[in-house]
Amino acid sequence: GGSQDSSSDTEEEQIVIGLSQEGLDHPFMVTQREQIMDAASKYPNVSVIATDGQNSVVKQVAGIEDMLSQGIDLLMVQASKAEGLKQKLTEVHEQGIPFMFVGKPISGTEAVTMVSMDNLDLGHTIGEYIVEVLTDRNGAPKGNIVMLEGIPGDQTSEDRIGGAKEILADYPDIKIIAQVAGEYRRPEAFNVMQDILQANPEGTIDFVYACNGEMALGVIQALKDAGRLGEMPVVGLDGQKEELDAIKAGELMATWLYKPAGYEGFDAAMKILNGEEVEEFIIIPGQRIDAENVDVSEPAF
Amino acid sequence: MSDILVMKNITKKFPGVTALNNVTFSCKKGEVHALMGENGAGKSTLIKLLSGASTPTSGEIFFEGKPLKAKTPHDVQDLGIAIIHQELNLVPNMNAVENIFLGREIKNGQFVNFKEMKKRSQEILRSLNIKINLEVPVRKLSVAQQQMIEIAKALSMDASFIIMDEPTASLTNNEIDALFEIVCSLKEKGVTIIFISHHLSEIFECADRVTVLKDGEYIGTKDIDEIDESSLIRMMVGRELSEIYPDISSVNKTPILEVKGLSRKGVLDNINFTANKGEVLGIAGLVGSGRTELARAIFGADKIDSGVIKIDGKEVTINQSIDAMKQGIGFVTEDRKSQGLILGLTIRENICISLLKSITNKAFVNKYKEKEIANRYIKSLKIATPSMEAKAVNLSGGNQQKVVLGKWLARECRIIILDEPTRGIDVGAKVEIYNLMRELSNNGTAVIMISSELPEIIGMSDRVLVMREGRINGELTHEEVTEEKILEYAMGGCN
Amino acid sequence: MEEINNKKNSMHLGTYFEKYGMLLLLLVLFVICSLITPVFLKPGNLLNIARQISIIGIVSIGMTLVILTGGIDLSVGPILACGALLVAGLKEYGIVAAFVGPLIFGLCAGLLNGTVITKFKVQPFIVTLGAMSIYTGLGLTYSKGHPIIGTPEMLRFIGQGKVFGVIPFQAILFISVAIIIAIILKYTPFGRYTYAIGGNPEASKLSGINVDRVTIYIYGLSGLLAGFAGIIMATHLNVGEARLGTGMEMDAIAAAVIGGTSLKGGSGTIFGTVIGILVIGILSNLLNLINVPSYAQMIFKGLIIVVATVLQGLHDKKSV
Amino acid sequence: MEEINNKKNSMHLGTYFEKYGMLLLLLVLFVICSLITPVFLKPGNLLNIARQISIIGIVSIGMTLVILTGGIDLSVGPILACGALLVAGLKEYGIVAAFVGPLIFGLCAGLLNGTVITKFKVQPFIVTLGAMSIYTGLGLTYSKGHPIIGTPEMLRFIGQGKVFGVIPFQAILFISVAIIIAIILKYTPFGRYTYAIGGNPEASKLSGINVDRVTIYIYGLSGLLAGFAGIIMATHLNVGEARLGTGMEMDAIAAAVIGGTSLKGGSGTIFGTVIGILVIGILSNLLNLINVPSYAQMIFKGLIIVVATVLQGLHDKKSV
Ligand SMILES: Nc1ncnc2c1ncn2[C@@H]1O[C@H](COP(=O)(O)OP(=O)(O)OP(=O)(O)O)[C@@H](O)[C@H]1O
Ligand SMILES: Nc1ncnc2c1ncn2[C@@H]1O[C@H](COP(=O)(O)OP(=O)(O)OP(=O)(O)O)[C@@H](O)[C@H]1O
Ligand SMILES: [Mg+2]
Ligand SMILES: [Mg+2]
Repeated sequence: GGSQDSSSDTEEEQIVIGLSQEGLDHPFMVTQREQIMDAASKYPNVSVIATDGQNSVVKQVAGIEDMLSQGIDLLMVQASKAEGLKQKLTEVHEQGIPFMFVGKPISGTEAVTMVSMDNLDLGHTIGEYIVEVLTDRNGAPKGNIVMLEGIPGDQTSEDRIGGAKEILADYPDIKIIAQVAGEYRRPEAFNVMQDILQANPEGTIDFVYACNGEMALGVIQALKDAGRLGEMPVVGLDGQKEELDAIKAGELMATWLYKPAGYEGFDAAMKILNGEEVEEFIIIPGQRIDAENVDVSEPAF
Repeated sequence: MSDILVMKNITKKFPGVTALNNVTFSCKKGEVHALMGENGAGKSTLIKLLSGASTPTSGEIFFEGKPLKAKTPHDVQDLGIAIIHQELNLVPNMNAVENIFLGREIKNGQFVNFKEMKKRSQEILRSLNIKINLEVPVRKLSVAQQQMIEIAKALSMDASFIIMDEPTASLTNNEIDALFEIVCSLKEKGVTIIFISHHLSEIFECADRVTVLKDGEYIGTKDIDEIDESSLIRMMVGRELSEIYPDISSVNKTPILEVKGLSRKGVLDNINFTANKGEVLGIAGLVGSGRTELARAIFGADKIDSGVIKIDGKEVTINQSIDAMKQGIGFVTEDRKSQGLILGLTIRENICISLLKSITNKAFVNKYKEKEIANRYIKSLKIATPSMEAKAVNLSGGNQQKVVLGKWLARECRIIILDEPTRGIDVGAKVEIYNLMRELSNNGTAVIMISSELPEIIGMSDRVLVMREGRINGELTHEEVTEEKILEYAMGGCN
Repeated sequence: MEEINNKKNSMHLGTYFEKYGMLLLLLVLFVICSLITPVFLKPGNLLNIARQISIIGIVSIGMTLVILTGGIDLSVGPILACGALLVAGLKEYGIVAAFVGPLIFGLCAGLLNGTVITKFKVQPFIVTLGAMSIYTGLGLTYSKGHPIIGTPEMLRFIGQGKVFGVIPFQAILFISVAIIIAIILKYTPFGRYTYAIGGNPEASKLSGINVDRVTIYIYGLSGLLAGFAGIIMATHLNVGEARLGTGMEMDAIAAAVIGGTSLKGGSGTIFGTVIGILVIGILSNLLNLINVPSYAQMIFKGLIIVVATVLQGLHDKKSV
Repeated sequence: MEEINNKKNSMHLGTYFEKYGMLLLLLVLFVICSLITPVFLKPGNLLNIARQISIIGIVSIGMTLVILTGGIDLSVGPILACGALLVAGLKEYGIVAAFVGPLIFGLCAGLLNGTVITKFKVQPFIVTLGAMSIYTGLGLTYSKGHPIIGTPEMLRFIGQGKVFGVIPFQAILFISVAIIIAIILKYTPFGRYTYAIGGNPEASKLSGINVDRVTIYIYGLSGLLAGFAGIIMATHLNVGEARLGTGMEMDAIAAAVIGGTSLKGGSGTIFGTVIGILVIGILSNLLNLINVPSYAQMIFKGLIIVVATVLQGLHDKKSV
């Protein structure tokens, strides 16, 4: 390793890791960054420089370029606009700088590894869960479900929703009666859910799937507000602290931990820098949290 | 001579107003035709119908024997018609040259030929006998200079038909004379000219015929030889006007405003004068002599570099207009559109805007008082409007000017500075305004009147200050003052 | 003389349209919506809409004031978010702090905007764009990027309360704010100055209006209202978060403009803005009720915003 | 006469500042940056900056034109994104389609914006806000929310090529566009009309300028440039995506305003906008280079945007 212009006469070689995240305005990304910083602080010869793309692929690319200017030995990337970065990452690779993904997987690049959970896979899992719950509830895999997507067009949202829909496609009696955008945000989810509740009177909704935790919390609040809490199961995805509280209170049926991959990612990064072999995709297993295990579970963030 | 323009049975209605009612008007080729009438008579409305920007509610227009089909100002230009509108229509950030040739740039291939345009502009401006800095944006020029640019713009079109809506309202004799020379030479070249003005003398100087409108109705057309001033006034106003200027009757001569050593770099140079209670102090000078700048400096609209302003013998600090107003100073600005009015507000709101605080009742504006005040000035100034709730933007030029006057009269100032107060105001209403000014001064107000109309200065002022290049170049009492003396001080001589 | 009478009538009709044209638009929208889906007219749904528009409605009213002066305030979203964060963040200092803190923050942030705009003569767009970035950064720093959970119990009625068990208290707050500001605009000198400044700042200054001061107050008021909206938002969701106001500035501007406020300043009404916000709110509600897919929603919303503005402007254009 | 001479001198100084004040600001920024970190002046870094600002730079130039007419174009981001999608989506129809398609789309989208604005007399803000929503929805529908991967091999030089092996071709495109538009603005009647319309639309109309037509063309040009920027973006990233342009409109407006363009229309230059975009680009680069945490970056950026605008406006205010 060794950045292009670092002096080599220090005792231990200084190692610089670049961290490029899509944004820093969501607890997931914040926590992941904190984890990486925390892990790095245990190595006196490792420093991490970080940029965030402020939710714009253009800015993220610029951030990566700026880090390259400073000289880095390895690049850790977390992106939602996966495809947009590919070109730049190829360049990084060509410059002989290894890069890896943390937090969100992106296939088809020269990444040394990906350390993350798998949104599409989680989507599948949730699809199966929905089938299971509806079968329990209605005696057969049938029923009306509501899905709240994040920002339309966002990869995470497409995968989380799309994965579930792939599974549900095999069950013609399961109808998606509403699929709307909650922008990943609580107030939007609240409003949208309020409208859906108006359009669908009591007894006509069998399941609500919100593809992130904030939206699940918004949905629950809308249900409370309408006095229809408990009428239908609600699940979220993220496993943020408040979701766990909601599960304890019996308001949320389940959620899946989508853990920041900071520590795991940093370990992999150190391995790469030390020349060790790492797997192509280090999948952090998803974990369902429901009433049974909520008391023994830690929130994702 | 054949009729080049015929407007037949023209009616133009606006919401709440019939601006023109069945007016028929025609114009012969090669004549100078004056269009006269009181404020709000419909003159500008008639002109706008020719500009392509507005269409009559009913009636027909023929130009050179064919129905006028021009839909846009561009089509109108193509017909060889040039129009100088009553309100300034310049692009503030562009310089004089660009404004003069706007829309008709001289091109060199695909590109604008600035050099040629500048040369042509200089020629035209020289013929108008005016010096204008061609490099600065026109917003930095005085109103009069901007007016001259409008004229130059019309002349640059080499039009066969030129319409001028009050081109002289803000000009001094110098420029007016130059303009008339040009008008005469254009006439010789066969150019037809429609000329709108409230200055009767101008009409008799250059017009061949005159048409009078009143309240949107056609009154009549006369050859200029057929009539004299008083019968023209009778046609316009419907009655005889006796004495134009009220008696000079100042008795009280205690100083109220003293200005000492006032300077502002580049525009004002060591100005000293005193204004007394109960007098009308006229300020004369050529265009660009700094009269407006002086008024603005006193009123706190511009920062001054040095100098002292005393009111009632006490030195006062005036940093902004509010300070001046607190001292009882009022200022009727010269450019009503950009500085005087808030065009989107109603007449009532405009008149009351600067005295709102004094008519509040527990934080709320007292509607009754407000309406009463608005009504009072609509009546006393004879503002022609369907209602006090009409927006200022919809008023005729002269009526807008009256609203600005009303706004300041309503404040009952101790010192009132009027910059070109009768700009665009008709003969009849002028008399009312002169009477009002005199009434103010008789009640102890110091009236400072800046004007480019020498007869007005001479007729109204107890004393006249003459400015030249940012300095006060001379002072004349009512007894001494003559046009010649003013011009002498304005153009050169020192006392 | 008949013409003059005619004219009077047509003028009355004109004014009539100007005032009621927007109401008409709203009515048409109402009828269309209830024809499309019967759910729309259910009281529960209408009350939902009332709740949904309240927060953005309050922000839009502040925005309208700013736009009337010829300015714009892009920083309302982050101010709202910071306000919400403060409600949650200050709860341990008592409910007074949690209530007054956001208001003071909003007010000061707005006054600061106004001061920079007037004293340095910078375009409002750029000052508030900068402020947007600054307050977002501050909010994120304060909360470290995490939501701050929980608001004071006693304040929660603000965001969650229902009067007579049905009417959202939020909506009552919104209507009250609208009425108060409308009265100020219409009947006080301050209100008149707001219009005057937007119509012609130069003439206003020369009429003795303290243009700078009024402008600063207006931005302060906009900030204050955004801070107040933040309190409602936080108590409604029982959480404070740095991104709560994202995108709100655009919605607020859109509401004002649909309601007939000119971005050039000097003309517009609170009444119009309320209609504007209703149009947006009803529209979103309808699209959700009839389950329009989210991509198509975007297309529809865009279209209808433009069409609504065209329609409400038509009478205006005719009279010119 | 001395005063008059004085005036002339001070005017010359004023014009001088007006022209070079912004360059000075840039120079100061340069010096500060290179003092703060030596990395800044490395040719590689400077070339990076040049690349980073090119796409947004081209969009900003279109935006400047629109702002000069007194309008605004919020739809540039989605137009760019749709353009990028088309490059990737049309590749099977050949490189001509992939190149011309986005341009035609951008042009038509812009012309449509302009037409609605002028023919229905709707405020540009609301029309382009609606358009923003519509084009985003269209882009998402077209791509079904997924990125479209891959652009024609032969077009890739546009976004990835380097002249002499080092200078990004993008930057050369940006500079060329800037020069061409600057020449058009300065030396052609069309350019003069752009300023005139923004400065005084009424006077422009009365001077025989076809205000509507020029306005429509200007929006068309803005759309065209956004579409062109989309081509660069797509070939640079080798992908098309419906959200590539998110937030771009604000950056473009900020660049224009920092560069001295007035949102009231009628004054501003392409040169200024180039400086504005450089200021923003250098600033982001610096903050990244010296590793400022991202929340603090937001605060800094907001502050510096405002400060830069204050500084570049100072001389202007003095001369008024
Ligand atoms: N756009 C408009 N809307 C409503 N009323 C209008 C409009 N334009 C003009 N008017 C009215 O039409 C009448 C005629 O106005 P016009 O401007 O033609 O008068 P004028 O003869 O030119 O007067 P002045 O000597 O004051 O310039 C006035 O009463 C004016 O208020
Ligand atoms: N804002 C400004 N910036 C630069 N120069 C100005 C500005 N305003 C006026 N001037 C110049 O100052 C000089 C004095 O103008 P001012 O308007 O005071 O003249 P005036 O005596 O009132 O004549 P007028 O009859 O034109 O009103 C003129 O040469 C004018 O061009
Ligand atoms: Mg007139
Ligand atoms: Mg003057």
